[in-house]
Amino acid sequence: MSETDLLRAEFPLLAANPGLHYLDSAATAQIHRCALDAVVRHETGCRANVLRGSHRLAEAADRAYDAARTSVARFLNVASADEVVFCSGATAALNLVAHAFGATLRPGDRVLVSQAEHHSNFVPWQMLRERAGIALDLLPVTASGELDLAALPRLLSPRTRLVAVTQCSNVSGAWTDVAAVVEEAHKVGARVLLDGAQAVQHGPQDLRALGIDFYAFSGHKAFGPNGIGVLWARGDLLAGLPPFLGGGGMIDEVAIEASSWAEPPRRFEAGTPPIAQAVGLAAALEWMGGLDWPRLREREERLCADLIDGLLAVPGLRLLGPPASARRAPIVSFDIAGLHPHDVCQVLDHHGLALRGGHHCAQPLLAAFGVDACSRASLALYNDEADVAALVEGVAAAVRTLA
Amino acid sequence: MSETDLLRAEFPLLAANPGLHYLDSAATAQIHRCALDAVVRHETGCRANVLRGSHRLAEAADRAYDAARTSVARFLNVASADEVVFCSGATAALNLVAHAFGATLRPGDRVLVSQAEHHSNFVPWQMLRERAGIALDLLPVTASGELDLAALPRLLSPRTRLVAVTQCSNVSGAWTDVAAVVEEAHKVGARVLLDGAQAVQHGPQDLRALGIDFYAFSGHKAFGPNGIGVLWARGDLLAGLPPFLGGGGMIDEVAIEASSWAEPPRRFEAGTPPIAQAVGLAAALEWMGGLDWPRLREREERLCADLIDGLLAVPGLRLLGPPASARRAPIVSFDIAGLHPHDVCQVLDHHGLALRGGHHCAQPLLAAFGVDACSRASLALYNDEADVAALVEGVAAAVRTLA
Amino acid sequence: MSEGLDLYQESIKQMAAAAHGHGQLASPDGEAKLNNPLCGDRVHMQVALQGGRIAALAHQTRGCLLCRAAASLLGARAAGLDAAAIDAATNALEALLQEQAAAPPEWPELAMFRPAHAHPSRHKCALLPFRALQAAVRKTVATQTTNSPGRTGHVRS
Amino acid sequence: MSEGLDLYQESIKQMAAAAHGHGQLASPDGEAKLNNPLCGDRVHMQVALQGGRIAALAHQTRGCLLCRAAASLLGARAAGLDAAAIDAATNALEALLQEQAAAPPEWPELAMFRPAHAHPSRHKCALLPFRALQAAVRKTVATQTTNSPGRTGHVRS
Ligand SMILES: Cc1ncc(COP(=O)(O)O)c(C=O)c1O
Ligand SMILES: Cc1ncc(COP(=O)(O)O)c(C=O)c1O
Repeated sequence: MSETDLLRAEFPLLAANPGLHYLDSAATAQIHRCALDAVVRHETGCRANVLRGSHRLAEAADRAYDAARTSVARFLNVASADEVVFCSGATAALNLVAHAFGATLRPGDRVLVSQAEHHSNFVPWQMLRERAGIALDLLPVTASGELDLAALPRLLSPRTRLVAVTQCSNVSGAWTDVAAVVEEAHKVGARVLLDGAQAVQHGPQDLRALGIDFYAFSGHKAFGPNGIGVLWARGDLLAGLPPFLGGGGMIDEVAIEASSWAEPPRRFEAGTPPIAQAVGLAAALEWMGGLDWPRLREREERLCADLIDGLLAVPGLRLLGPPASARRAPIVSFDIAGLHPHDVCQVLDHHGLALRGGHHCAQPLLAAFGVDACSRASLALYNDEADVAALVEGVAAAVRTLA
Repeated sequence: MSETDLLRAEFPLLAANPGLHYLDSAATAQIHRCALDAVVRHETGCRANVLRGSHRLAEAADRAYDAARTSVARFLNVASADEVVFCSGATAALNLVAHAFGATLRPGDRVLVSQAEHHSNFVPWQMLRERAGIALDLLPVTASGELDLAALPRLLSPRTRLVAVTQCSNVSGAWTDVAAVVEEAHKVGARVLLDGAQAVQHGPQDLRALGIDFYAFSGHKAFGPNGIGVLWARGDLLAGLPPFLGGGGMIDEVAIEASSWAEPPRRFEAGTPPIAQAVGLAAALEWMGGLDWPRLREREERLCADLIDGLLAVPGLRLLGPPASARRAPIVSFDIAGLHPHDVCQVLDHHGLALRGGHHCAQPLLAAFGVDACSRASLALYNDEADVAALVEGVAAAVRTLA
Repeated sequence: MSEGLDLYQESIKQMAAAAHGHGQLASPDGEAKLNNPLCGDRVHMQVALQGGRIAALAHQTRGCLLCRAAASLLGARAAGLDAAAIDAATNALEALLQEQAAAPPEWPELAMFRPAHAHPSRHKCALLPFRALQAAVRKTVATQTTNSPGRTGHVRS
Repeated sequence: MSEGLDLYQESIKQMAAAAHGHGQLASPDGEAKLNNPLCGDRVHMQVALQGGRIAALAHQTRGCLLCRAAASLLGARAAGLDAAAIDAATNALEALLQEQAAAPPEWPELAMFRPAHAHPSRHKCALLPFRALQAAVRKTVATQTTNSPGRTGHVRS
């Protein structure tokens, strides 16, 4: 068996569907066996609420939940597990920042987002603008969908409090030059929030090296369970933010007249957290931490280049993203003149190829590309040459079927 | 095997721990086998993002997610599955109301909560008061912790827009006379939000009969997965509310200048929802829907009465809640003069009894009882006479150990 | 040919390509814009009514083949029908998609959408133009009823 | 006896019951209030310092036996110690709870908390009075250093 076959065998859904070409990992990556096993083991072995109950199950649940925080901190290479806030997903994490950090902004303060953002890192800032009277600035994209960093200096001002950008576009696959963003943003005293949703399935992160202030991602895109996500923020920053949601677990003391708040991270985790999901996510991240990423990344990049080459041979096909030669993630979006992506993806599904067609929750970026919808193939570590070949052949078949 | 033994066998954790007396279901109920199986089946059989992808897995995931909504609607006996909003838990659901409905309130409007509320139905309203300049009124409790409904009429005013109360206290076990609350509240035009977190593990609900406007509960207290909860609201009401969180899936159209919102329920479900957890919750609720509830409830009530009788024989023990003769849920909190609940629960754990000692996220209610913390035993359908006997004996042993 | 994917029969492709009714009316009595937020499909439907019946119809449709075929079918067939007939056709299409019901005798062309039964995510694509026409007609009737001097006729604005 | 639960040895119970240092100082130099929001335990610790050493200490403690025993132990033993010694004792207790380290020779009584090693949820209970004392001493030293005319002495306010 090839290395990829061995990898696929560790993903129950892929193992059970040998004929499936799963090319929709940017929407949801398949769950690794160890993550599912960890959820089941937790729910059948030490299911209890956290928040320091003193019976054995509760202690075991507390321990498992704390350990999950430590695993996340290790995966992100951050200073302390106390900087890790568990949420229900990347969207919840981004909204948390828009509310908690947003509450520290004043009318006239500015937030800069890019036109490449997923709706989850765009709409919360539009809503903050309505709520708080801040101004929202837009970093444009280049013709290939990359952030136009040349425009950054003139879009930043001393009133810019936050630059919120994606680490990797879920449509174009373009990686952001984070160091350049951080350097410019910090010059004017703005914080940097990085939406890591698309980055985490391509390997562990080194947030300390990136020098950012906030980071968000989802478990289901990191081979972990659904219903869990992470907000990371620098400890000093987190300590100064008010809570977002109110409820059990986030308080210091509740009195009828007023309440006071717990220290981070609990201040930002109101209610019973997704405990089993945190444990499952930790298992996935620990597993990822043990892989040979330089090799895997090299293979992902090669497959991506092959895929782009193969697709560009299809008449009328336009690539929506940087060329194969660019530093890019294996997310390949395309438009075929005269064919609608729903129809294209429907035919591809018929050939065992799971792709997604639509606006991919990135309407501003699609507007920049001049399309309403597109087809997207996204590769992860379990994809191989056979998937790429099947897709190139499948697209040709779709053109024949639909023409 | 007794009926309860058969039931216990359906709960993997209880089946694996025959010596355990699990009396902490008010914090987290154990997960039913069918719910866990449904999660695993979903994650290994049709894991994909929802939001109408057209490949087969995505269609299967959409179907499963829609079906879960229908199961919840059936469990709650509500008019339409479109009134069911999936959240990460009861706390998230309550905060959603505090933000979305809260956004429709004006300074000077009033919200009435009770002193029996869990922090999750108390703190969000304190936070709304700070945010929106509303007034917060407090419905007092009687000496046994029941809502003092005699005080209700004078606490309501034409400015009262919402009455937010628990259906069942997580400390005292008192059931709220919902009909009386609804009648008075609707007289002044106020909406009624019912916190059903503690009610759902005691059987299916009939929200139409209750006549309320909002309902919230968590999956992990209904024998379902962790990380999932439900907000139900009347369709006409939901249609008029602005969204709370922004992101993928909740939009109609995103443009750079402004965005517009999807119809309910999606308007309130930003980002990838907890799909597998919704499917697991649906399995648990369908299972519950097939049980003989009059019988189960009768047994829960009998066990509760026996437990209260047994405990009251312990010198210095005080029951924090209505007497056994009252209409109450099998949640039995108590204080033993001179002994701290942490110590009591620690000794009980040593005897295989899983109870929780602390403030149970209900500091206002505990203040009304004049204590900082208490011990709580909570019974669910898998508890039996042996659990009750062991607890009565265990408490006596704790007194001996700690005296 | 469709290589075994009967969703894309020639009849669907031809109907979509024909784009009957594509365009805009000079002076519509009413219109409706509907979109499917999950996929970005959009239909802008305009109608002119005469005595409660569709005198003219035009649409601008951006969407997949199913959506465009459905819009085109309406462009070809909806003239002369009243609100009740449009509702009946919409219900028939829904039944056909959801329960594989047969196409009604008045609308044999609906049969071309039957293979979509197996693809629930596509039902909305085919239904969108029908719903847009329903909305446009309903709005127009409502306005004309309120604005008209009597209930028996109406004045073009 | 403890019926096999060695957490509740007589030494712990007696130490808690003795409640050494329970009460309030008439004129404390500094104080700290700490609580454990997860369980509601509270310690209000007051100190008087003399030349950087604890001259007097009083506490009001609401909590479990472990918390009260720890507060009482400090009430009995902390007089005469400086900030460094209190820090060392706190670290020793933490190591004993977390890694089953031995009690240091200066604080043999800490051994009574060793059985709590097996119960992580209770570690904070025993540590709370120590942390409160650390905070009270640290705050007092900081204030006295800033307020004092020179760095060698201090003026009672
Ligand atoms: C770039 C990006 N940001 C944010 C999100 C939102 O993640 P989730 O839907 O898991 O909350 C996604 C995925 O949908 C994404 O691709
Ligand atoms: C009465 C009540 N309301 C709300 C909650 C909050 O539920 P969750 O923590 O699952 O969000 C709880 C349980 O903790 C509860 O008992």
